[in-house]
Amino acid sequence: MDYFGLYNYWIVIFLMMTGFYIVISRDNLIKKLIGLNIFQTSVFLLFITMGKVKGGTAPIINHHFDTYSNPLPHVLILTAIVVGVATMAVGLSLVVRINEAYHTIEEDDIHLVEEEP
Amino acid sequence: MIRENLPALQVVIPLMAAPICILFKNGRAAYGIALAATLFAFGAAISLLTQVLGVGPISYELGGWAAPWGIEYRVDYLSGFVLVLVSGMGVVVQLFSPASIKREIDEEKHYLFHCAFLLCLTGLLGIVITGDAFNVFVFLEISALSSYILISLGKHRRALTSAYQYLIMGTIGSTFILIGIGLLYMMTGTLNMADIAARIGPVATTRTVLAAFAFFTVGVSIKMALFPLHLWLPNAYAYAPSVVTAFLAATATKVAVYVLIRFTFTIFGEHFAFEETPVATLLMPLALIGIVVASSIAIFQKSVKRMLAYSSVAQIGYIVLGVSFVSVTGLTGGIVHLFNHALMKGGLFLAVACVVLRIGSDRIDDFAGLGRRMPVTMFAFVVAGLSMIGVPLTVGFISKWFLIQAAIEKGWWPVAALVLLSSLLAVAYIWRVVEIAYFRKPPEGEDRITEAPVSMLLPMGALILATIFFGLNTEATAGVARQAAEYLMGAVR
Amino acid sequence: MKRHSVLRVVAKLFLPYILLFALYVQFHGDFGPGGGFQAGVIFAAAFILYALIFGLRTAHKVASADLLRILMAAGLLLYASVGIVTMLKGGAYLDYNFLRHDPVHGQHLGILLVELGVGVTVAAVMVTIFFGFADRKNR
Amino acid sequence: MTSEFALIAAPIIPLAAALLVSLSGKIPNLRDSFSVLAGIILFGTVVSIVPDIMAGGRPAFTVVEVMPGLALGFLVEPLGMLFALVASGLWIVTTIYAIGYMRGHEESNQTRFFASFAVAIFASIGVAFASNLLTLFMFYELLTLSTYPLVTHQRTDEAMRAGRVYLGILFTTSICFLLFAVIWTWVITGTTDFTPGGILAGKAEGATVGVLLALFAFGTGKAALMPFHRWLPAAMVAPTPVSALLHAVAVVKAGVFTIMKIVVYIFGISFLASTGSNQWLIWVASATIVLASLVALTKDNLKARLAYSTVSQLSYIVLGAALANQAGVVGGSMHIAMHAFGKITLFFCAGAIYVAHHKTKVSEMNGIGRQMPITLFAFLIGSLSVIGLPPFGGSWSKWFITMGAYEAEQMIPFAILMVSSLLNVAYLLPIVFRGFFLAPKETSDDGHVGHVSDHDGPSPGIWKIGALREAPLFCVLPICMTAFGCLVLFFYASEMHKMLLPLGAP
Repeated sequence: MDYFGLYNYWIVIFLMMTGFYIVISRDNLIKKLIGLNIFQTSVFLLFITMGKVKGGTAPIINHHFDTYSNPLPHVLILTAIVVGVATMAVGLSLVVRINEAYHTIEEDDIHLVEEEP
Repeated sequence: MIRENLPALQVVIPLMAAPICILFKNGRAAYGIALAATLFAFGAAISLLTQVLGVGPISYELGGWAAPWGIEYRVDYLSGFVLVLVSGMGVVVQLFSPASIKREIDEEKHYLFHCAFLLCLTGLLGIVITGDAFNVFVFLEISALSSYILISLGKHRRALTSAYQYLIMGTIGSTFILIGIGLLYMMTGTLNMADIAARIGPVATTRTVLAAFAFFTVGVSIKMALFPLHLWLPNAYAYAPSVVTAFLAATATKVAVYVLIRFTFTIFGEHFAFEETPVATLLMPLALIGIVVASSIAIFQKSVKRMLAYSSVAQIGYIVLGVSFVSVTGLTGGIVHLFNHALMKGGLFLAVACVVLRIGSDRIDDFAGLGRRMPVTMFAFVVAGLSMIGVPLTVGFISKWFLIQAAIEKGWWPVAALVLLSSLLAVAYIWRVVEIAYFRKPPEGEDRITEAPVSMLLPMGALILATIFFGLNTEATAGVARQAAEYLMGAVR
Repeated sequence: MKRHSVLRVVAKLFLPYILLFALYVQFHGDFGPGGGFQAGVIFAAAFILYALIFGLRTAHKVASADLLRILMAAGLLLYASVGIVTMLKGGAYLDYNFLRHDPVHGQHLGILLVELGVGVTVAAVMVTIFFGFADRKNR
Repeated sequence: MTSEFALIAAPIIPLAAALLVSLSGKIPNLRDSFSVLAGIILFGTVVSIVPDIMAGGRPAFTVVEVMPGLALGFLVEPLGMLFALVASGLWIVTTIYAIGYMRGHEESNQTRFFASFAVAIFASIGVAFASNLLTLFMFYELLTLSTYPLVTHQRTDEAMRAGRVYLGILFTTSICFLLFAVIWTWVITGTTDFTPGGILAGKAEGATVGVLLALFAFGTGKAALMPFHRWLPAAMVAPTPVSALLHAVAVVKAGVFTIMKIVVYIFGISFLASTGSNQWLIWVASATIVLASLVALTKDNLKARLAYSTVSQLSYIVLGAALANQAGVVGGSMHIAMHAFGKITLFFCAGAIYVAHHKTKVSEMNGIGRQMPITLFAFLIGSLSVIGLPPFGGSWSKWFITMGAYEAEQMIPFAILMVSSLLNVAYLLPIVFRGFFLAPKETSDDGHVGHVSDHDGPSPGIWKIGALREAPLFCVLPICMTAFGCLVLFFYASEMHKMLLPLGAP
């Protein structure tokens, strides 16, 4: 099997797991969000990868070329990126307000604050 | 003209109303707009459902592009049914909201509340109506993002951490769904649900499709808070503003269940989903464990909202249980419970919202003596609570009837027994509140607590009446649900 | 930043071109790569650069929070109302063929308006997000 | 008035009464007259159906079809007719008694009490006239709910605990077993209608029948079959009119009625007898009869003793049903009425003694007959009827059940019935004996008992004629009526027998 030929997918999986690991393991709320972002971005790569056609160019009609990459995944990913940006904006603004309310963005410290009466 | 464009308008009207709310930047004007848009959505949903019942599923091509290329909006029995549920709950919650948010949300944020509410409604309606797999993801995120905002509007600072927690979990869930959709697209080259279903046959046994299904199932399980992926839910429900809790509890998780049903039955097909993969053997135990564990946890909660939140986790278990029977009766039970649970849980949360309005707390101990001070509210709580238990004359009974019937048909006695036993757990947690409200003496100096305003009692009363009405006349619920189930199971195609 | 003359000069020099490029990406979207999303972000980038160099107060003079709010809503409304107009003209939602007498012109006009709506909203939202974080300390 | 119209009116009357009672809460006299009036109208309505039933008519009425083939409907047949007659007839008496008791005892929340009472009767009428299992189940649960406020009427911790036991056992059994059995029956047969001859014949066989019967029998927690009888003694904390209603009229009778109805109209007695699945139920019922009687002997609290006596007597009816032959079924059904009159008399007396003298223990009853001769005489009549001695109603039903045991060749249950009657004598008659023949202990001349604390002073409305200290008139009158009823039933038993005979038809 040609495992190495599919190296894009290995990268996707590596990034995905990296991001996921960060989300789970980090205490810092901002770092969590960064992990989440990496996680989402890996999925964008997955989509882009599957849209690639070997030897194809950008999908703009031009009589010099007859093979084009699939444009649809790009369009989808554009939407997904927007979603990602929006998520990040909401997430970060929540963190800002958490910081204002608790004066910390470390999860453990927040728990400590909450346990106080 | 309106009639043939109704599927698009169903989503577009609430979507357009949201920026108009922003334009006005005024709580009252925003309320008027939001209410009008929600009412329109409700009317549209009812009209669509009647059309579907009359002439069969409706298809609408967005932008005039034919189905596999363009985005298709598709209303069949199930989606019509869920549309009515979601928009109907929207109307009830909107009617209920003014007095409640006045106390729980700052005045200058009211227009934002209405805007986020409309966006959330748009997202939920969009998920249900679209026939395009990627569109599901987009609408899922619209509704999710707006619900994070809605939750973070809560007064307590823990609302922020809850919203954050929900954001992390929710984003992971929807990204998983996105991966699933991507892998499906990879194998079939199309995003139209019907088209995927038609083309998935030859590649169904590939590892890619299996992976797609796995990612999708896990993602959607997070979204619908299936045990043990429910951890985000109790906090989010407990600290969100009361009306938001009522709306989300009644609709958001239900729509996630809709997505599960839609994907497993329409796209993957029940043969693939439940025979080729071990999903059935996984979903059912999780559902059952969820029912028992979450109900038990609910008994020990100090906050009524949290208690009801755990009860929601358990009730999701019932719905998923119905789905995992993979029989017409079971699926009917699941779909009916989806509707019924929305009614009764909405009613319960609205009742709690009334209480919070008057006493500013949802701790169980603070409910003491409310049976006398707020008789209408507590009566509503009791009726909806009885429905949760599954007492006859209420909708909860109808759901249980179908679920148990499905279990008996399959000969799965322990499942039937467990469903019945879990009703007793519901008795325990509901009755705890009732006892305190009716039998415990209120603390001194609480005489000024009065009944909630009529503007809140009426919508809540409507829900409670519906709980009883649909418990007696199941034509509109169980009838449509059975049609939807038969359609999904391919009995009539 | 008042003392960083180099930055101020370079920024002033760049800003028109960034804005121009944004407009190019916006209106060339019909024929080549581009469109409202990208254009909106580029436009917002120019504005954010301006705010970084010349200070928030000056930036607010150019675009007040109210203006941004209105633009945000207006862009989305423009998008949605194009769909409504096509409906009124007898087509499906967003079926641009019905915008003009012949479908080709209709498609042209339709995509232009829709992308304009997207561009305006994206730019306004991006700037609003920036302000949302940057203004936080002033409160 | 046609019997269909009467059938529709019957459930509405108590419901309307509940509404009127709660609206007129501020004017006690008006409120209480509403209660009594509704009772009389209801009884008249129910009686008006009787001739039709005797003539073989079966008036029916469907309210709403919940699901296809699953309706909410009413149908009158002899067994339901009997139960409705008992429930509505005794409602009048109990209401009158309750007015006297509640006022004499200055209880709080009387409006809620009478309203709940009316709702409970509504539920009982619904149970009696239910045309299918679903309807029956609905009203069964409504009955549980509507009596909960009555059981917890006093709002003390003890009442709350009792309320939990009450609700816990009745809900657990009905939801876990009864509902299960109902749905199972529906899945097997596709119907839940009560049909003469049963609906299970040919559809179920072997172990299924036995399991179903077990689910039905234990699921009907109100029948207080051991080991699910605990709720009944626990519910004794309620005011006495409630005990009278629960233990004689509505709740427990609804339980045994349900079992009887299911045996006759769901299983069909010939089918049940032919499968032999009823054997175990015969033994459980017999065991309950003896065990509960033995427990009753050990109880010093009068109401607790009567409660265990009720547990024992209810199993007579279950035994009659389990015998699954004509004599057993008819006898069991008759016992519903006979025991109702006997036991309600006993409870009324217990209540009257409490109102007049605040005595609850058997050991305190010495000499009470000298102060309350009417009450204690009625107590004697009730006891004799429960024991089953002529010329009182109880003798007939016991006679038929014993006949049934003999016909079914069940000699050990036959013997148990005999022994049980002796036990009844042993736990009931000593009370009468103490009351009439023993000298009062440590009481002063005016009948004041030393240790009662709260309600020490004489309650309002008590008769004082010389040494007599009877309960209020409103209490004594109903006692006389029911005691007289025990006697009357002995002579009218043949009418009842004639009406019930179709039940045993194969």
